[in-house]
Amino acid sequence: MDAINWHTFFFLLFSLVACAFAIAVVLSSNIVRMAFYLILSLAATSGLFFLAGADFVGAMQLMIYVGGTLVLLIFGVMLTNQGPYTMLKSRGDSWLLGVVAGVGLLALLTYTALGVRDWMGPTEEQLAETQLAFAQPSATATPIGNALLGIRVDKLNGGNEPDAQQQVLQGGMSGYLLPFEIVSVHLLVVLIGAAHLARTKKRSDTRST
Amino acid sequence: MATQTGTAFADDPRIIEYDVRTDEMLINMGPQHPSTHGVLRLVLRTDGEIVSEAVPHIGYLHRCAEKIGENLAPRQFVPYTDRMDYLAGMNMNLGWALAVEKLMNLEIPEKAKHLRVIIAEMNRIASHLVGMGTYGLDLGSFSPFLYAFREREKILDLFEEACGARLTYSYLTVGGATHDLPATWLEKCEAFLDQLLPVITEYHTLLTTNAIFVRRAANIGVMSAATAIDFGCTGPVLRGSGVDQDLRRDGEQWYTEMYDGYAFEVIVEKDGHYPKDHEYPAIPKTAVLGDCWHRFYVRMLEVIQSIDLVRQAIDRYRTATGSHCVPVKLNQKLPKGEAYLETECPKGQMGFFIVSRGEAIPWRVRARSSCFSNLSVTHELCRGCLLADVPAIVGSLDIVMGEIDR
Amino acid sequence: MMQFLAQPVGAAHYLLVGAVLFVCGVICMTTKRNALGVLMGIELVLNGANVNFIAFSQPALRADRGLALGLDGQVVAIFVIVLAAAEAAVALAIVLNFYNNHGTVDVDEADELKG
Amino acid sequence: MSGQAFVDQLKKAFADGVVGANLEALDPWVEVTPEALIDVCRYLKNDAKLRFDMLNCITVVDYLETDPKKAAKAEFEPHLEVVYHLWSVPNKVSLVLKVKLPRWQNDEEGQLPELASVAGVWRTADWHEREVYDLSGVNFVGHPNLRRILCPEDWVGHPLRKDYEMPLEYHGIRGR
Amino acid sequence: MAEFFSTYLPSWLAQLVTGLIQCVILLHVPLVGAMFFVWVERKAAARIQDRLGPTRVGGMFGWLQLLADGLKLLTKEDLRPQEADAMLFRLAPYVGFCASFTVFLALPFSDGWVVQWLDVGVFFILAVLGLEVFGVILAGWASASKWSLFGAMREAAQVVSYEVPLGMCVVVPVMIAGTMDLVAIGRMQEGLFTNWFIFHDPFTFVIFFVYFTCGIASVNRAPFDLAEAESELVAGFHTEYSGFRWLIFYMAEYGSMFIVSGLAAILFFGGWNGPIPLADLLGLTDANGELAGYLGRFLGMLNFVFKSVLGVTVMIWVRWTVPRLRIDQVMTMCLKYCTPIAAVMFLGATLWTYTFPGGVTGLRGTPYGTVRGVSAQRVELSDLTPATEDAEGAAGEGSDNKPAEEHAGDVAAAAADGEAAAASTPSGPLSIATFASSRARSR
Repeated sequence: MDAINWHTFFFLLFSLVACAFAIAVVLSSNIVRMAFYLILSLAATSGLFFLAGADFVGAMQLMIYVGGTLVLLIFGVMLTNQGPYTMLKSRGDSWLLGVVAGVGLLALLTYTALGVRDWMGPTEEQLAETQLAFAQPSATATPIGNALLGIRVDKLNGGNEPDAQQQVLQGGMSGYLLPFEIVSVHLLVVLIGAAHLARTKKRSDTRST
Repeated sequence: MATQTGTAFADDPRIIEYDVRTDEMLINMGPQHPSTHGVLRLVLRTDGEIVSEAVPHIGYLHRCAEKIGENLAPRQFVPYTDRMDYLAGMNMNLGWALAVEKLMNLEIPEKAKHLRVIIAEMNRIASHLVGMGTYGLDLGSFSPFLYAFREREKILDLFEEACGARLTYSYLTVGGATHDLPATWLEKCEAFLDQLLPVITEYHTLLTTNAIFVRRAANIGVMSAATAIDFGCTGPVLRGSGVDQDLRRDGEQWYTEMYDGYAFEVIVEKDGHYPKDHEYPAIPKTAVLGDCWHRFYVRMLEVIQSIDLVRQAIDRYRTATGSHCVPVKLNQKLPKGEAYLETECPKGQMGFFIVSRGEAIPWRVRARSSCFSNLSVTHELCRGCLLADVPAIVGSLDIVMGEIDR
Repeated sequence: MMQFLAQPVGAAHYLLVGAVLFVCGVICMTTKRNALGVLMGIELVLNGANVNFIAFSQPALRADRGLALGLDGQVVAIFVIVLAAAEAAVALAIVLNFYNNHGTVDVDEADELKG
Repeated sequence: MSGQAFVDQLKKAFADGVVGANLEALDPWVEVTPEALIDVCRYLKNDAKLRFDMLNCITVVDYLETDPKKAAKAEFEPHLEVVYHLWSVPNKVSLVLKVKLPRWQNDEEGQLPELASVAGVWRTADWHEREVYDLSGVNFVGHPNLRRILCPEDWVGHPLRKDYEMPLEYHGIRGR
Repeated sequence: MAEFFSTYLPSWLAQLVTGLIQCVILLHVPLVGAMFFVWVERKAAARIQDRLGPTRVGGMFGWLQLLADGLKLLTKEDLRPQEADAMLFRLAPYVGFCASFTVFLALPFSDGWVVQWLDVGVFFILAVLGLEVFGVILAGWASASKWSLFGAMREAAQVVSYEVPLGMCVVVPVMIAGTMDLVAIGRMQEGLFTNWFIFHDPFTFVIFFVYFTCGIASVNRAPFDLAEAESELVAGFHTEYSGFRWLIFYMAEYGSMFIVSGLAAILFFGGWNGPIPLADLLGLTDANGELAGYLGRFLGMLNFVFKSVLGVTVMIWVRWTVPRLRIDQVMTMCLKYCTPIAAVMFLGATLWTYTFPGGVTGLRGTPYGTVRGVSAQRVELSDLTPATEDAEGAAGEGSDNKPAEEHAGDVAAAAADGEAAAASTPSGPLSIATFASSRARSR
């Protein structure tokens, strides 16, 4: 028996969970169960992130996506969860449209994904190196933090000479400082906007109907 | 009952805005709910956490005691009064005995009167301790409940020694009491009182002045004096709203003569202060007269007041003359007439009404329950409060279902 | 099966997972009548995209190491997550607002902008 | 104010409404007609001097001798007596109001006698009148929510009536 | 451990066996821990309430009471309401428990004794701990009981809100340490107790109490146990549960309590480091051989467990003392008090660290005995280069993908925060200390 490649094993595990529950989301018509399946699917996806060495993104996925966004979503489900809306059956024509578009898209994406030889994984020679790369704990938090603050540690790989570093720094390498700021402002705007949208008018206006 | 959805809610000026339209929910709180003090059932109409209407449904413990009273001699009816406010059986016994004595125009000996004061005030302490403990429980604090029961156990031990029963005493009966107090009982009682007084201070620390407790009880369920009177609220509930009334001082001669010469002040707020016999914690700034905190506080102060009264009564009892009772025959004919007498029980004013047509068995017996009136105000107080406030408000009314349903 | 378990996986395999998530999201968006169901579809789509970004960011997953996105992939994935959160908040606010005014979450009935 | 002066004052205000008074009884009482009840109650509550602002209790006494032997000797015609116990918090004075009602409206068995509700005067009367309706069977006209309160809603009969008989069974539970 | 097995088994099987053993051991932490805490809770509550508590089962102190409780719960009927959503109702307890259990993967019990050494340990723990809410929400919804639904809604609102201040509190020690790696954070507090982060500056001292408050709130203990407030909601989200499923909820709750306390111990109280470096004084270090190092770590684990249990005991103490808050007060507490205080403390701690990089007292950062101290040097640009091939190689040589193994630990940690590990390179002229963490560990 061949040795089990544990990375592959866990990849298979997580991807099966993620895909199976994503399909369950599509097939279920009970909104609360959909939310539950979505949680499992996204949690498994975060497992894939961890597997691929993106620890920080994986933890972020768990915290913000699963722990924040989905709680919000479930909150919405509970607030609007009136008897008839729990089970809204989809229509036949939209099913047809969705499946046709989906299958076409899937075929296209599969073809594209499998089309590039280099994407199929490391070559035999690279195997040991790959094992090593996955074996060591990945340090992702600090580089990402630095990148968001404008310092691209990974771009400094080129050389250790002070001149080269200085050149890179002075060469306008701002990392992701600007997008980071934009996202911050964006979040603030969204926060205010969402609060304003969900905030309701005086009782008398809506209740009188 | 308002059948149309949300009428009570929409009309309430206190609720001007709401965030998300959620449909109103009818929730059944009780009769098997942990914090409804027995088999009370509250039907809550809620919008999210906000309660728009709380309708009490009672009668799960109804035994038609009044009908029973029409078929029994007054002395036989005493055990049934025990089962009304079963936390203060002695006070129920006393109220009934006094009403019958009023009808029979029966004068009881000096010694029996002081004995009655001792026993009735001791039972008031016991009842208030339970009220305090369960109120802590309603607000989520478990330990004070057990402390309160620990002290109450000692009172029950004393009662057991005096009459043999721990809950349904039938001790104070028509004509006095069934037995005299046993030897050394008074000493034990005094020792208990000495031990209880400092403990009360600890309860004040645990509950009365606890920051969370104050937040939960102060300015919740505020009831004005006018509302309290309008709804017939009595006892600590009435005094908590600042109405100066205590039947031990203001009642009929038949009752107040028991307390003649006793030094006590009615526990009611005057000018932002309660009468100070001991060092009491100050009234928190957020507390408003008539809120849950004040009702609770009045009870706490009444415990201390009762300790004082028992001490005075013990002194008088020691020097009193006469017997502990005058004999009343079981089939003694009642004089023709009607008598209504209210007494100040721990929960409020308990009244007994007897109509006699000259036979040994009364023609009609009526028990006016204090908790019955006190509970009827729930609907008014719970409007617009939060769900968590409902137990706080109902708990502050300190109800006993046995008395309400009779 | 055992044969596959012994082999290392590559970016393509991750891309396949991403594709399945993406397609499920798309189908979800088209078929669901509940507005929140549509929202869930969007989340799935964004997640499918994220899987791709992460897959491309890891050099060890592909033969041509140097061409990996590296940190960029991860940072973009983070932005996607953050923006998805923002999008969900706004969408939810809109859904709740719609529910307030119309008492339904059925998107088929949400046609008030129709000319 | 002495008892007699009070009764005189009341008689002056409600000439025909006040039908009787007994100041010698243990609890002195005043009897009023069913028609005058609500006005008298309003007066008693709102009068600046009297201020009977608390209603303690409403009782119905059923005067009916069920034993035919005793009934022959009874000194009363069968009737209901509604007794209101009032209390004045400021004056610390009590008062008993009585109203006589027929046992059945128009002497038709099963027709509950009617009386004006005082729930509008004292709000505590709401529950007390419900209890009286439930147990003694008096129909309070103008009551906002006259339902049984202690007995189950589908209970038959009014237990505190002298001629009440416990039902043989209630939802399969043996009664007698 | 994997090396030990790999001498007898093929390497993949050795890894499987190792992983399974670790999982089984770890599973016992929440399970046995929950049983132990139930007993502690019963005993503590009894003492607080002037009672004796369990005294009979198992002889002294009723220590087997918990087993009796468990057996009783196992034999109970597993009830399910007619209207309940069967699948979600059955699954919900396990969702909560899984979240609670998963957190233990990243929680170091001693120096390097952690199942999965994560660079983002703190972040991971917070994230997964937040997932426990799903068990409660689903249980509440699936029970088809209005009380349960109320509990679920309260829990959802409360936990999501409290994640904000909790995260901000955690960020302070993380910021001081400059890493989210829990093992690294623990190592930085070696030496005397003055090196503990709670004594780092006044702001961390304050923030610990905020953290503990928020921690109690996020694991739903009194006075924040609104989701199961028995006097209001009967039993909240687990009203309809009985027997084993109910037990699972409780295990999850006690597991979370342990995690929150454990996190507090690592972030503020030095983790496995005692108030005085006893293990170092006794010579129980890796320098004196593998066994000595093992014993030293074992001492550290006892230290850590003691601190965590102490935290749990405080939670129990609080629960049996104070009344419960109302839902709006809980929210006020979070949004008006905890969050702003945490924000201000974060700012203060940042300024403090920037102003006094080496601490105020001379004690901070000075080695004590053989203690590997924390030096407060500024990070130079060259430090920011990723770990060199040497470091990677060293990390890879002796270890498989279980860096928790002791001997690999040191080097692996060096690789973990690689930018600091390669501090030997001469610094470049451009200092960007303000951007980077002001504290780096040099070993």
